[in-house]
Amino acid sequence: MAVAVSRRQFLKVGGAAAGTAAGALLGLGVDLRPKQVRAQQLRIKDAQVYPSVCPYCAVGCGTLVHVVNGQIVNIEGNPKSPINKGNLCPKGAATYQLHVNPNRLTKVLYRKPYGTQWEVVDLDWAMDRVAELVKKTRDETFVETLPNGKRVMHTTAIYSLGGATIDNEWNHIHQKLMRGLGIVRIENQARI
Amino acid sequence: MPDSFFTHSPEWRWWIVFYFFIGGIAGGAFALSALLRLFGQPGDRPISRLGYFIAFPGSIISGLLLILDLKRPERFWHMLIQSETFRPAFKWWSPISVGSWGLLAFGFFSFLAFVGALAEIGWLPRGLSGLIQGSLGAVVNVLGGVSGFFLAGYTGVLLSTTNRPLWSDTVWLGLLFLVSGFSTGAALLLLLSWGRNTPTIRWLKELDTWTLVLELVVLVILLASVGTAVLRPVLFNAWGVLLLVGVVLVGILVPILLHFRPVLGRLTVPSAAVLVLVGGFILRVVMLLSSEAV
Amino acid sequence: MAEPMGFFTDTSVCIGCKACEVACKAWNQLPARNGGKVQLSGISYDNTVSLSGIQWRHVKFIEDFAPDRSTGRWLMMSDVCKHCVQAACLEVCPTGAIIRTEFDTVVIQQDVCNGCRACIAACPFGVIEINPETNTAMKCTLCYDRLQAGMVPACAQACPTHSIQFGPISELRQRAQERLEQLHAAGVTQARLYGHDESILGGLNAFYLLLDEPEKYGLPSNPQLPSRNLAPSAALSAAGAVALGLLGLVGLRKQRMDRLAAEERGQGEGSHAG
Amino acid sequence: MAENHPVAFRWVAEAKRRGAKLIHVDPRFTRTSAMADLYVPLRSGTDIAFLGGLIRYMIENEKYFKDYVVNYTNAATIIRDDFQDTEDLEGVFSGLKEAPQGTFQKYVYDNATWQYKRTAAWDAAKAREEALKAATFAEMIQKMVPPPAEKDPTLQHPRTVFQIVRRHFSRYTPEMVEQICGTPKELFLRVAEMLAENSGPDKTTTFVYAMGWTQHTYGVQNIGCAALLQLLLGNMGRPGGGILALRGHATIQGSTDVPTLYHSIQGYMAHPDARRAHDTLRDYILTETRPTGYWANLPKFMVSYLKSMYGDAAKPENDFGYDWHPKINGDYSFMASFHAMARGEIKGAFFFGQNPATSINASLIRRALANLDWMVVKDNFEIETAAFWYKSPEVQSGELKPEQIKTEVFLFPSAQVGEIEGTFTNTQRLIQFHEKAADPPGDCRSDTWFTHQLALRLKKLYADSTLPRDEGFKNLTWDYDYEPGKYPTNTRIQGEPDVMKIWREINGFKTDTGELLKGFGDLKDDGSTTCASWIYCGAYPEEGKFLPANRNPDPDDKPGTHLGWGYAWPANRRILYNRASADPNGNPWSERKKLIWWDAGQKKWVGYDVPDFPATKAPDTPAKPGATGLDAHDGKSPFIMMADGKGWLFVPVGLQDGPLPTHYEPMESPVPNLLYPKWQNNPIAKYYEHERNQLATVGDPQFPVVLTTYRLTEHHLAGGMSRWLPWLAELQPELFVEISPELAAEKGIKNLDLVRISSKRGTIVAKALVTPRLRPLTINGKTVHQIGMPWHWGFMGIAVGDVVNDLGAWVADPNVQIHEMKALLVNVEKAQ
Repeated sequence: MAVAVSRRQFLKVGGAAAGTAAGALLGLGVDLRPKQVRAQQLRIKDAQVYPSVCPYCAVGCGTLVHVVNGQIVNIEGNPKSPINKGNLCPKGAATYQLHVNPNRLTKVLYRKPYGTQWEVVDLDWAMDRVAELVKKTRDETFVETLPNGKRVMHTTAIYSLGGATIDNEWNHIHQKLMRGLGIVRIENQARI
Repeated sequence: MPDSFFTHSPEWRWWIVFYFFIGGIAGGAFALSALLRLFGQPGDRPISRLGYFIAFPGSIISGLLLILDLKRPERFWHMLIQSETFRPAFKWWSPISVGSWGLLAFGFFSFLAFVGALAEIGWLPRGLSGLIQGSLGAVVNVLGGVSGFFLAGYTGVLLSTTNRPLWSDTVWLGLLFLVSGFSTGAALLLLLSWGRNTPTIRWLKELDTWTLVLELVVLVILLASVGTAVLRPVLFNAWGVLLLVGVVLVGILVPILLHFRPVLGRLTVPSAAVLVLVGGFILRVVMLLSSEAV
Repeated sequence: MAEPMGFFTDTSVCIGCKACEVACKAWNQLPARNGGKVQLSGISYDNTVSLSGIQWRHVKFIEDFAPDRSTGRWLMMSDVCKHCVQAACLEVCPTGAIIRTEFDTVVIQQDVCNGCRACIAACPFGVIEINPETNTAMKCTLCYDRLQAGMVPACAQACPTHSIQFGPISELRQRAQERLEQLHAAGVTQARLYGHDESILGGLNAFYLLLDEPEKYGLPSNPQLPSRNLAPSAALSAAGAVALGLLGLVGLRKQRMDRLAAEERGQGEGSHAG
Repeated sequence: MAENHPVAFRWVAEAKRRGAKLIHVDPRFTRTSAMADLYVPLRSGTDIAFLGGLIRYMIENEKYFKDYVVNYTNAATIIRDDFQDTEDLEGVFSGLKEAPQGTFQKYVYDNATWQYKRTAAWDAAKAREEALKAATFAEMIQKMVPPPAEKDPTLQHPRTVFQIVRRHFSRYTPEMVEQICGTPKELFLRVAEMLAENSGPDKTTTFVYAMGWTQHTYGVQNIGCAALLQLLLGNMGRPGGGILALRGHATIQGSTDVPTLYHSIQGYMAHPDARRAHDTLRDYILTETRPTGYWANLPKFMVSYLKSMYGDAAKPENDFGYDWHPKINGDYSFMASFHAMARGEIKGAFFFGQNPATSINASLIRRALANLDWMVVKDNFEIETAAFWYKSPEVQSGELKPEQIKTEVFLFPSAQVGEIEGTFTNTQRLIQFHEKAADPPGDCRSDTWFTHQLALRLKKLYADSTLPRDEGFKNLTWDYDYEPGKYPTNTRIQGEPDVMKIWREINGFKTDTGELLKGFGDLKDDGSTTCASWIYCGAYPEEGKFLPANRNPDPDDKPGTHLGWGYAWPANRRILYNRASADPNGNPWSERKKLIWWDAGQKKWVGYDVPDFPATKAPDTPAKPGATGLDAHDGKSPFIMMADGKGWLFVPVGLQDGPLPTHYEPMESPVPNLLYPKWQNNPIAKYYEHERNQLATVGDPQFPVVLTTYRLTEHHLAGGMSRWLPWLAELQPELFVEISPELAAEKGIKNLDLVRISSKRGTIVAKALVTPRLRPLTINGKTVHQIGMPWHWGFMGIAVGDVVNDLGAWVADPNVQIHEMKALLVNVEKAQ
């Protein structure tokens, strides 16, 4: 408060000291009216807050996701996190647009063999179809033993790629499903 | 680098160029009419009426141009009335604020004068001619004349009261625009009274010539006051050429020459008037857009 | 009235990550230029190019290398509205849209601004521009809404290296002085503060530690208020108006003299007809 | 670091404010360089020469941390007499032999001669035979314990590791460093001096690296070389020390721990492999278990893992289902798999949040995709991989036609982090839980939902099979559905699995009572425990207590290890091998650098971190001769995972390409190998032969410029999470190539000109960014130009540009099959 007063005093002194007519005018030209206070609506005032983690690099910055009426309205750094203390990089700061983005897909797209365009298909149908294809390819290419007699119980004709951006829980059940089926070409970003 | 080069352009472009030009003419024309009314002869009246007929539409067009230039034209009234409290908004140290009131005032007086002029020629009840005659007329003319001068000149002051290149690097722009407004106002009056040769016309011609001389002097002082550090990036280019050819040569020197050497016969006066108007327009163009281009 | 608050931007630790730019846009829901589809500027790593109505934080990149690379610096600076104590924009705003808040910051009220752009021309730092979505003048609000809720502005919260520091001005000035002394002691003699005291526009509530001349960072060395020109400019115009009036009067007087002279000569031809 | 991990750099900035010195070694002057006290340029791909020079400097000038080196490393250990170093064989180690078929290599090493010299004769093959007869796994391991290694604590014996290291690096003089790396000698020496000054009892130095070190055909050796240097300087296991990997994906660590990688199963156990002695569970255990050190517990980890796979069907009598578990039989890594796909050997593929259509030698990858019968892409946006069949450059140029591509393509929209609950493991091994904030829109689903639903469908499809080969899958436990009545009610999404049930399986529990395990110490090898991932065991020690969701940071003042924030594997230890933070007697090396220490009163290790050491094992505990596990180590052996408890300067097992790092040139190099002219490249580097995968020759005049690739702060990887975001797209909107003013002048290129960059594999176009931040280097008297390109772009999204990885080659490090995008040869010319 003391500072505020002294700053305004400075202006008065500055105005008077200028001396010349122009200087006096200049001093008066500065708005000396009392500062205005205007209530601002904080858009996350009534939001629910969910602690989260930034999905980009492996630093693991803590974030806070603000939700109003079931919609994500803001994502920012979590000041409590000892990793980032509320800081984010530009990617982390843009996480909101990863969620709320007109370019985002919301339907399953399907392209027939030799097709020339995407079709929107039903999620359940697509899941059933993928399961069928996995079974078909696995059954056609499964190897129990190698010519040298070694038991391998695998297929190398199906390839699964990805995982470094996806939850540990997924990595676990996915590699389990793949290995359970004998699918051994399992890879993710760690190698590239 | 001069300090004015770290700023952003307000993008005051063609709407504003036309506003400054037309406002200048309207203000100048009214001021001339007021002079004729207050200090002239009854014989000066037709020309002064012409001035009123120019001034009022000019003020309307000016207002429209100004509103059109706003990014939120529907909020033009925020210039005059505080939108939160509905009290008048007036900041004497803000040229736009003062200018808005000035334009409003000018519009008001030029409207009165316009009505008075219509009454004088019989299009409206004769009684209304009192608006430009007698003591009421004197009041209208004094206040309207002052606001006309204001309208012609504040536009330059407005530009100087910024931090933009060229504009804020001189304090002579207001004067320049004022003089130019006066000369273009006179030129338009001359143009519209083409073919007549009355003492009023001769007075106008004379006045316009000296105003042009004054304009040239002010322009030179202005450029000198700006300094080469600013002039180099702003005017040492096509804009500068346009200023020299369009304003100094075409808009000032040739009309002055024509005044002393009426080589075009009957066409001399209107030609000179047209050139002055063209020069006045180019002056606004160069002064606004050369800075905008930085 | 709360204590004056502001930013101290220490460019010596700015890593040019642009987190401030995005955090600002995210919080204030500002759009990307042309939906993000823009061209490479070719100005180092700066592709947002300048502050604007939709760019309230802008990181500048200055590559400063000797041709033989014997010396080389890559200067970075996160620019923002200076929230001047003597604010040019506030001064010229005709509608009262621009206000000074209880935090001594300068805010444009979006429901008042009518887009006249006087503030744009007035700002000595090129901070303000029209936001093409709202058609009103916009700039940093120093997160007025967050301040009122006791939160840190979005950019300062995001900044990973404490280049952008937020706090009470008095405290920031002290911190800046200490940092300056630390840098001077470490031999960084070029380091200087900008806007930390009253010498620039009564003090900038967003002030800087720079590692070179202000001009190198695109900052005016001696920014001033536009009103410095108001009085002289208005006075000259008024004088001009008087002069023109007198010129007219002289003409009229001459005319009258001429007419009287003519009448004296007894030549009554009316020249006033029409 | 400031470029790609700005928030991690926060702590570097903090350290700098407290007086720390920052050195940045990089071919390019980056945003990190801008913050550094010393920027050191070098030619891309010459890091081992540089680090080797530092190692030589530390040894020759006696700047190494003697107490640490003698006690905590294998410096004193004596190596077998028949070991031959690169100094003896002009660039290779003993054991080099022709590679067998199908390894994509010319040579491989046999590491027999790299072993420790034992104090008594030992026949491993015979021991194995004996072990196979043992009744229990513990007995088996017992029989595999070798006699102790010979040592010379004075380090004088010429075959001690220390003397071998000294001799190995004797060629790496500052002059040699200057000639190979192009780094001025004075600058190099300043780095050496600063490192030496900032290491020791009172100070530590840390090394931070990312892909600049890993993406080379000797990537692992780059890291190994830094480890060697750090061990010499005594900077491992101590606060402020270590080697920090800046990893690029939110849970790239987790997806390596819980591995969606072909070569390993949970917790860094080798994948059962038909090429190795893994025929039965006992074979596997004998082959993979290190009898001394903590890895002696591998049988417990493995059996508990098999129990997590096959549940009650996994019994001692069926080797816990080991025979159902698939085995690998080759290199199935990223490049090898696309090589197979290019040959038409792969029919179906899944791509989860990964975008191979912009990856290494991307044109070849996109052509390979057209060989698939079907592919599933799961992503947030329509990424290049999903759109390859109509939008790729090959389709644009008419080489591929959609009507001729048979691939059936599915593009499933994904839920994003705020729309799912789950955990990520960050680069510090810290597992953190993120909550679900809102439902995803439309048909967007979590990947967990996808895999769970796919598994349920497959289970149904195979339910009636009686084929023996389907038996394993039928026995695969799959119990992730919420218990009745427990499904969340505030969501419209149905069919999500219960994340906590997944964690039950990962953490493990007692098979009889179902009680959650408190830590990996509870694991058994008799089938009484089940645990998918031994290293994650203890993260969920009891119902209602899920440690990755812990959010209790330390107060501002101390101690700063934040043990209450998230959960770091193993056992919530924040610094690995932290026993080394105390001296051999258990006291902190210095007050400044204390972390854990021996409290003689309490008779246990105490401090700020969870000790990475048996909690009550005193420093003066002697090693038990012939014992297995940690009993084989004395109380002064911090490196508990290593067989001898020591940090390995010399690496007898685990590395394919030599026990010590050696400088070789990248597969594409403008200059010959000055160090060992006979061996230009890593002799056992991988090369995946294909007509579209040709390499430039050494000093190829057609491709004279070195290209290094990198990432920018403003984008993420191939752009799948950034190029579609307007806020990020506008920050770096277009592909560019960074060119020095010198090269630009030579080629007549101006800033923003379009430039054509071509390698032996492909040609792309980019805008020129002419910048003094790049500089030509003088390499052995020859001027070598380096250019840099960020590789984020592709042909989809808001910010589009050519795919830089089109220029890349399928060559790989032999240990981990990482590629070499950091040093390629290209040509640069103006495009118009």
